[in-house]
Amino acid sequence: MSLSIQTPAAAAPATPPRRRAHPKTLRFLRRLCKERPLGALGAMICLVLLLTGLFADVIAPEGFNAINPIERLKAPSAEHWLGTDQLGRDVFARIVHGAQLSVIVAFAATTLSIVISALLGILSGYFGGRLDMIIQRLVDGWMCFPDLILLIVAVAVLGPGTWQVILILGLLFGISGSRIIRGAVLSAKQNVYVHAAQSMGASSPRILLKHILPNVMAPLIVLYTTRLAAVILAESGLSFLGLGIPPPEPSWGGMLSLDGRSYMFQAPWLAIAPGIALTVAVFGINMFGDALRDLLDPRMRGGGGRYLARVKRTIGS
Amino acid sequence: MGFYVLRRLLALIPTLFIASVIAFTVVRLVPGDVLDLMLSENVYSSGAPEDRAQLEQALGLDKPLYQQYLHWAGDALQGDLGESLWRNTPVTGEIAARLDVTLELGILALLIALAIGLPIGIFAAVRQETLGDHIGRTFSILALAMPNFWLGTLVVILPALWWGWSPPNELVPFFENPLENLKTFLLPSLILGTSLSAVIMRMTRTMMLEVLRQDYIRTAWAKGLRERRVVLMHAVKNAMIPVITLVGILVPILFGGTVIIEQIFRLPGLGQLLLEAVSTRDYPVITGVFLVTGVVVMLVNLLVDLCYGYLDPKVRYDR
Amino acid sequence: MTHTDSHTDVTAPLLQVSGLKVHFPLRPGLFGKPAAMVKAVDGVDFTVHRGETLGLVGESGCGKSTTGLAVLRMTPLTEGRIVFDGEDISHPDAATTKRLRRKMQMVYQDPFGALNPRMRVLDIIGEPLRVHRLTRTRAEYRERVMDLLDRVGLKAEMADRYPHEFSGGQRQRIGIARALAADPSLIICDEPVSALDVSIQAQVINLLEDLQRDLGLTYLFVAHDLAVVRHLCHRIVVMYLGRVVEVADRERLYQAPRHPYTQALLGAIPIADPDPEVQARFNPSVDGEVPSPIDPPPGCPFHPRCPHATDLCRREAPRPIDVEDGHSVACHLHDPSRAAEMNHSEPSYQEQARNIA
Amino acid sequence: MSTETSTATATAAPRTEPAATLLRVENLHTVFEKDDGVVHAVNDVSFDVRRGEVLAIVGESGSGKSITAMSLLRLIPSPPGQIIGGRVLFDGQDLLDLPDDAIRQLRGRDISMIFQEPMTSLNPSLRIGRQLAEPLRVHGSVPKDKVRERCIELLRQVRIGDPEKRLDAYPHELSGGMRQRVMIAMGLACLPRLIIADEPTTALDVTVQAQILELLRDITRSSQSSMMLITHDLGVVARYADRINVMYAGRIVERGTAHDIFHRPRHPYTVGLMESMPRLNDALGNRLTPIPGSPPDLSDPPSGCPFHPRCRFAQPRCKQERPPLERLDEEHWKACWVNLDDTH
Amino acid sequence: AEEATPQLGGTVNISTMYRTLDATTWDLQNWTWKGNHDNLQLESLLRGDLQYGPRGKNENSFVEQAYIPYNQLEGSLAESWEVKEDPMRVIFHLRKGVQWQEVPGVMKKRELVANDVITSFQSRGESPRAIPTFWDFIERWEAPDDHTVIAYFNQFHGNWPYRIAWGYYDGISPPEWQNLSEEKRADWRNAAGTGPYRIEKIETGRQQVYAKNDDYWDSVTLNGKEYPLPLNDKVVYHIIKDEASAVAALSSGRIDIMEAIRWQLVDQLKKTAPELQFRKNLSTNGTYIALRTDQKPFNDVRVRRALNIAVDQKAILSSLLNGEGELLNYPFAQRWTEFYTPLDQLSPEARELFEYDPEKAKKLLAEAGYPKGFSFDLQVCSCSPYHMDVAPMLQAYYQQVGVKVNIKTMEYGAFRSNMRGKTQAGGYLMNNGSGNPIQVLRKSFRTDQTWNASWYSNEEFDRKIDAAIKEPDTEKRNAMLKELNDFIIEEAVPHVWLPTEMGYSAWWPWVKNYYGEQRIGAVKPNAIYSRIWIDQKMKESMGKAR
Ligand SMILES: Nc1ncnc2c1ncn2[C@@H]1O[C@H](COP(=O)(O)OP(=O)(O)OP(=O)(O)O)[C@@H](O)[C@H]1O
Ligand SMILES: Nc1ncnc2c1ncn2[C@@H]1O[C@H](COP(=O)(O)OP(=O)(O)OP(=O)(O)O)[C@@H](O)[C@H]1O
Ligand SMILES: [Mg+2]
Ligand SMILES: [Mg+2]
Repeated sequence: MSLSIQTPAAAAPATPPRRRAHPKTLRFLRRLCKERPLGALGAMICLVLLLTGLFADVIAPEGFNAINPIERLKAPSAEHWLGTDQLGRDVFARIVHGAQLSVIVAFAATTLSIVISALLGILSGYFGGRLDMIIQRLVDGWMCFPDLILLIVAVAVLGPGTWQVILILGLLFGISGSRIIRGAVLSAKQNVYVHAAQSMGASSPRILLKHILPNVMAPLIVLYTTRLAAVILAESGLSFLGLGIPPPEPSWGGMLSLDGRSYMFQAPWLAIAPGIALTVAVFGINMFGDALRDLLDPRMRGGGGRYLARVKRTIGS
Repeated sequence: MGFYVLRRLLALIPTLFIASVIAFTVVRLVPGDVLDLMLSENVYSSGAPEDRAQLEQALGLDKPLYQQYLHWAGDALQGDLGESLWRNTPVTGEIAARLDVTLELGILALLIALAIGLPIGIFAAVRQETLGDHIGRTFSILALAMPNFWLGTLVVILPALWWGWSPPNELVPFFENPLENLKTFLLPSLILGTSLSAVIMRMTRTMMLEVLRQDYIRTAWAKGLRERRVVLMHAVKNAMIPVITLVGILVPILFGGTVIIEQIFRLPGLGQLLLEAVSTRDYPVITGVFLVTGVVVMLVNLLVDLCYGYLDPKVRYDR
Repeated sequence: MTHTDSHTDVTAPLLQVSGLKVHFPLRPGLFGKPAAMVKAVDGVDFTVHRGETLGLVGESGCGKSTTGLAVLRMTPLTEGRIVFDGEDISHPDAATTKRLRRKMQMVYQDPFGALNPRMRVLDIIGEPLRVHRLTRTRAEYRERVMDLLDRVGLKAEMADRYPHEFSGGQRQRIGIARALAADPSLIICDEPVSALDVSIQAQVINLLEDLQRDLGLTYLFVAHDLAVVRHLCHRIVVMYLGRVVEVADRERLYQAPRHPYTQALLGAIPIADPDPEVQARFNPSVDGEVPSPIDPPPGCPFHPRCPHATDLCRREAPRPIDVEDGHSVACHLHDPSRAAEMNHSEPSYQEQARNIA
Repeated sequence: MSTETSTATATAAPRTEPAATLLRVENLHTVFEKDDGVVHAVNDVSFDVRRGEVLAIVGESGSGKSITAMSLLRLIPSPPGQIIGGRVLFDGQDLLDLPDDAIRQLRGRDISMIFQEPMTSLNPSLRIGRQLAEPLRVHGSVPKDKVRERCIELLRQVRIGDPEKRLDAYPHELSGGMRQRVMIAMGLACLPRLIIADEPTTALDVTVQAQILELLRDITRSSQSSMMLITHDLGVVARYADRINVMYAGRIVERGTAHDIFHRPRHPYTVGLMESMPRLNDALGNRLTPIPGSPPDLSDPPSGCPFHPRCRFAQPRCKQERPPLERLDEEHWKACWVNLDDTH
Repeated sequence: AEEATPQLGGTVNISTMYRTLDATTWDLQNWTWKGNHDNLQLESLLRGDLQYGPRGKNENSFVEQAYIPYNQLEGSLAESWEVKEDPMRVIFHLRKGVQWQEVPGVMKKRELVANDVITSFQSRGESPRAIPTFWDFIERWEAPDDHTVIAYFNQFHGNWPYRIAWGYYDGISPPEWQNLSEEKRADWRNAAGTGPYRIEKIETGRQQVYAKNDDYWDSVTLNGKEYPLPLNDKVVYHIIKDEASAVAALSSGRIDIMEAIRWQLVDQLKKTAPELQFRKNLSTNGTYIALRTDQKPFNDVRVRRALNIAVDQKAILSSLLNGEGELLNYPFAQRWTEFYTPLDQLSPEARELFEYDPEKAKKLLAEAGYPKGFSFDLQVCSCSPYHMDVAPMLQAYYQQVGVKVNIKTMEYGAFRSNMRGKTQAGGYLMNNGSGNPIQVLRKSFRTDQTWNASWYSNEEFDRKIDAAIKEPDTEKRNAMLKELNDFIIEEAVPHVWLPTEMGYSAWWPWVKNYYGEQRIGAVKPNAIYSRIWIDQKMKESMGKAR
């Protein structure tokens, strides 16, 4: 090679040293704890929820449907931490297994919705043109209708049931979420390196996979977490209207709105326990989602823009 | 501006068309045929096919779906949404009688949501990562996490248990006695508004953070403005644009919320009409409610777009 | 296929652009009819010879990048003809496009945006190899990339790093290496050094020069820094508001700019020497703002800012006139057939040219 | 970074002509806390601005020019930024010690700032007139009924045609050059004693840039105020600055009159800058002489002289010890262990 | 009799047993039963005599849906009636001086005449939505004079009083109304009748307001003094979808009477509002799983028996229902003392069905060829809390005998329209109103009836029920019906019988001259409501007047 430059790269120390002190995830966790303590709390809650869901059978081995009419409607005690319900089932066990169901429903429905969102969003945003026009008009038409109203009708079509609820919530949130993904794709498309890839003749699948998708990951993750919470809430709303997951499966929404309200006076714990579980879970997921958004969104980096500039002095005063 | 509105209205036509097709067909896909239901209401019927056919014809459900749609769409364009299958009353009238309740509930809830969400959101952004911020956000997310129906039930049942109080029987029209009317609507709209406020608060906070980071805010500080003025004069207006968009998005959610809140607070709104119509498979009513909510949502979004013009001078109407 | 024998003819220009127009619809209207058009490029002709660097200068927004993109066939033409290596590529079919994507490459202005932050340098530089399946084995691929890294003065061990670990100048080198990967004959450089500091800029300019010398590359070099252009380009096209106003080789353009706009540009370049007598040459002779390409003024696009503008200029757009061999100007001042209609006796360009020299 | 050495430079600060000094910055140190370390954006910087002069700060991108300027008015975004040391004496008052309200009153009235990006530095949703009037109103510099009049006058001063109409325009309706002129008008509104112009023309074309800078210089000259001109364009500096501070990696490495810097640069970095610049009067066909390497990472700056990894004159000592900013003659200062003569 | 002097006027706020439902229609030509409860302006020819209820002889609680013993009927629009043979006919002597309410735009006030009654029946029978065969036993109507109406039968029908004189479809509407267009008939503003109330305002989803009819013919004697009816000015039905809200409204005194309260809520209500008066009634429904007798595995009666035996009904009653219910209330209701066969009088085979014996159940299943059990779907309506609760219990019981139950919850519309639909599952957990002896046997067990959710079909049964209906002799007919009921329980076993729930109604003590009656036969509660007066002072003194 006959390059006559004095190998500027030889000035190695000047190039930013590679920081591999911590793996990315660990660094991220540290930031989460330091910068978003509430988000860390949310992450903890999510983790507990997830573990509870995974190990429900270990935590509450008697199962959610151990009917024992003699022990019915017992107030919380050492034996039944959260009391028993009208069929004598242990409320704690039902909450734990309810977590499992919530986790399944929430993750399945959200995953489905995200897949739909990503598919529609990417198709619409990346290819644009007439396809985009058509998809967007359809999404427009769809989005005119209040979610819950569509849900009511949709459940009426498919009938209540775990898979139906998953399918419906997934579809419903998927379509509206596609807007967000489309927006992200549109802005990712603006990246010069996408242009570069196009100009060197890269195929669309390659560009989508290598250049666009990674950019859409952050909004996808954020969408995912917020949708998780929304799905759990939506299921409880459906349960309230009698369209949720059928018994004896212990969905929190169902426990809260059916058993809880039926025996509101006789056994308030029937409503309080799932109510708190539901609220805490949704709260935690939301908090975590918020923190994720803040941390994943590059524009959010570096704190706020408060030009208050109170001088904090460590030296010189 | 007039031309712009007209153009936007014209642009709504395809959306409206798609929405109406969805509203019309989805509803009719619901299993649990209205005919079976009607026949089953009657303990004397024998379910003979002739009887069924006769009823089907009487209800006008025997034609192919597209013909039914065309017929319905033709009438709908003239403001006639058909008649309830059960009651034979005009759907338009049924909806008109209920719309005001839902609208009032929705508008109040939205106002409350804005009244709560905006200040807290602005505050939380300006004092990012302070105690106030944490409390504000915790509150808002808690409000979001609490199921509406649960809060509503507590609010209805506890005062009754403790003080023997419950929401009044009479629903006084607003223009007759605004105070009494507001008394009835206050609690439900407060509950609905609180959960919405969380969304607004978060959006406001995010947008404010974004705006506060903008160069022109730095300019404002550099001019020697007070914090109040920087925030209120320079930041808020710019942060409002996406928040307004959010309001457009919230309207459907609001409608969903009213379904539940109306039930708990005995408010005869569209949500109740819809629930009842769904459970009795009263297709024209379901379609009508669907369509009306859809149109309201579309109009609100149009309104939102028009608001941009005020907030964002870059949006010009005259081109 | 319109392959002519000319592609073997090394004296024939590599690229010929004639009558190029690129208009963008501004906000599509309700029924698909655009409400207005941005006339980003509105009639541009030039040729690029093999092995030379053609500079494309002009104010921001005058259509330089769009011209580059049109040549690269990344934006549809509204009108005009582009001939590359003897082949008309105005409306290429899929196969031609595929071939073009190898033969022409682009280097971008923004060294931070042009590299996918989530890909390793190895994969960034190797992407054209992958796309065009130019290497067969992994080892060969890696070797090729190492070669390229070496060629642009980066070290082999950097291949496994991510872009954020590099400085702006190094990133620009990565971008150049990527452009070289598919062995192109034309590289379109869209302001490759504008975002860099003078200290880094010089590194990249030297690199580009070296590469041209070693590999016989042809550059279409888009820039607005006239000092850089003068250093690097053999011939220069000056654009204003979507049109070419002057084309000349660099000696002539800097010695004796003919178009009032070129003169103004040269006069407004701040001179890095505080001496009063040097500063006296500084002569920003025009006032006013660049008009918008949505609503360009009638006649000569420069007339609202031109100190010599006449009624004719306001009325009629000038055609390019060859004032010397290889030096053409689109200005009524230099059109002998229009001299009568121009009531200015003496154009001041000579005087200014002297100042600058 | 070590701050002990800062005392040395502080004592070396010029004590001459105190009356002529409008602003004195001593050992300013501003950092940004990031998740992977602390960025010393401004590291122990001292300089002064005299009445009526144009002081330039040059240096490559990221060398801390803007942060220095913003630190003066305490406009550092916080978090993550923080001024952790130094004094900023304006008329003898330490701006860093002033209560919030006092510094607020100073901003825009005594010291005004014109920012880098004309496109984004104006509030897009407020009319020009409103924004222009704001400093006048908050500082009460002009009676209320005269505000509009003064705004028109200001716009006229920056040569915006049809100023009455423009007052009602929104920023997006103006071109970049006009916006920048509005920014300048805003900066001039209260007749400040110090104008800090932070790369006022980087986003503009040379033709427009020339218009604006000429204007700015004329105005400051006629109003006898001082200007801090921040840029990395040496051409601009050569034309407009009286004295120049050269910054590298958050520090001032050389200071002198324009003539000193351009004709007798004494710091290798300054020399490198001069050499790497293509000039219109270079002989054609010459190669440029770039500074090798790339700028340092401010969160992990090199030991000793921050420039030593790229310096062709570097000696072993440069690696270990950081050179203080030393006076060469009356106005010429440099921070380098190596003695370069005119011919280097 | 011990009541204080009635205070006339005032409003009665009621949450009826249909509190969640709006009137389905105001047009009785549509033949929906739900309209009736709401049509306080309508009356029929006969009605139950309240004196047999709790305010008098206390022989009838007057909560039944469609059953009034013949001897407890009294005249309403007809002052008296005679049943004559050869030809078989019923002669109604109409009351004189009964006035139609004036309805602007529809009719002027005028006296009710015999032809009005006839046209009312005829136009209803000609409606496109009429129920085929319902009035087939009537050959013709005749009006010899203005105050006599004769119904000629072509054949005796055991349920004739219900079908023409006091049932769901017998409200007499004026010809002026009948002649209106369908759309106008649907409008409540046009509703016309002779009843004690006229419709003042309908707000669907919220309330129905009925105002006093000043020209009403009936009166009541209290403390020896005669008062024209109604005693109150207004009756307001409150439509309350949410149970919690309804209970809140009751305990705050915004509602005076709540006709349907689940037993679960009663304890708390007694605590919150100790002054409330309660009345407990066995529900008028039977609860059961209809098993599809037309399909495997339930086409084998042994399987159906096994499924009965496998459930511990007594345990369900004592635990889930907290003892608030009764075993065996269907097909015949326990209240029909002259028809009902108590459990202990049934055959041992029948009694066995109510004894929990999982071993026996397994044996039976094995005999029927299902030693390893089987699985079936159980459709449940999400609208019933009891069913939603009992379903998991049933699932648990059946699991013990090796039968797997998949619970399929459905929303009301889907559930109802599924009954005898293509997708009806093997098990269909339902409530069914018992109606009256003839009706319940026919609708639930006769071949091809809509409400025959177990698809039971037995030619002999069909023949016998038809014969029973036509049997003019009351004694004989009753015996035949009783036999059919026992046959269904003992031998047919198309259902898994489940305990029937108790229900409560409650009212505040200021609601006077009210004894918790809910309906006089097929709804038509106007006779009950019009006799209520509100003790305003008492209400005030209790702090509930607003
Ligand atoms: N895709 C597009 N749609 C609409 N207008 C466009 C598009 N691309 C470019 N333009 C407009 O065309 C004009 C020319 O743009 P172009 O990018 O070619 O200018 P340029 O000379 O490269 O400017 P710069 O020096 O700022 O890069 C500009 O006014 C620009 O706004
Ligand atoms: N908000 C911030 N967070 C973290 N680091 C910052 C922030 N703002 C500035 N910096 C760092 O401070 C250093 C100095 O920045 P500054 O803006 O002063 O540079 P500059 O000399 O003005 O450069 P330019 O010529 O590009 O404007 C940079 O290295 C930058 O990375
Ligand atoms: Mg460009
Ligand atoms: Mg800067």
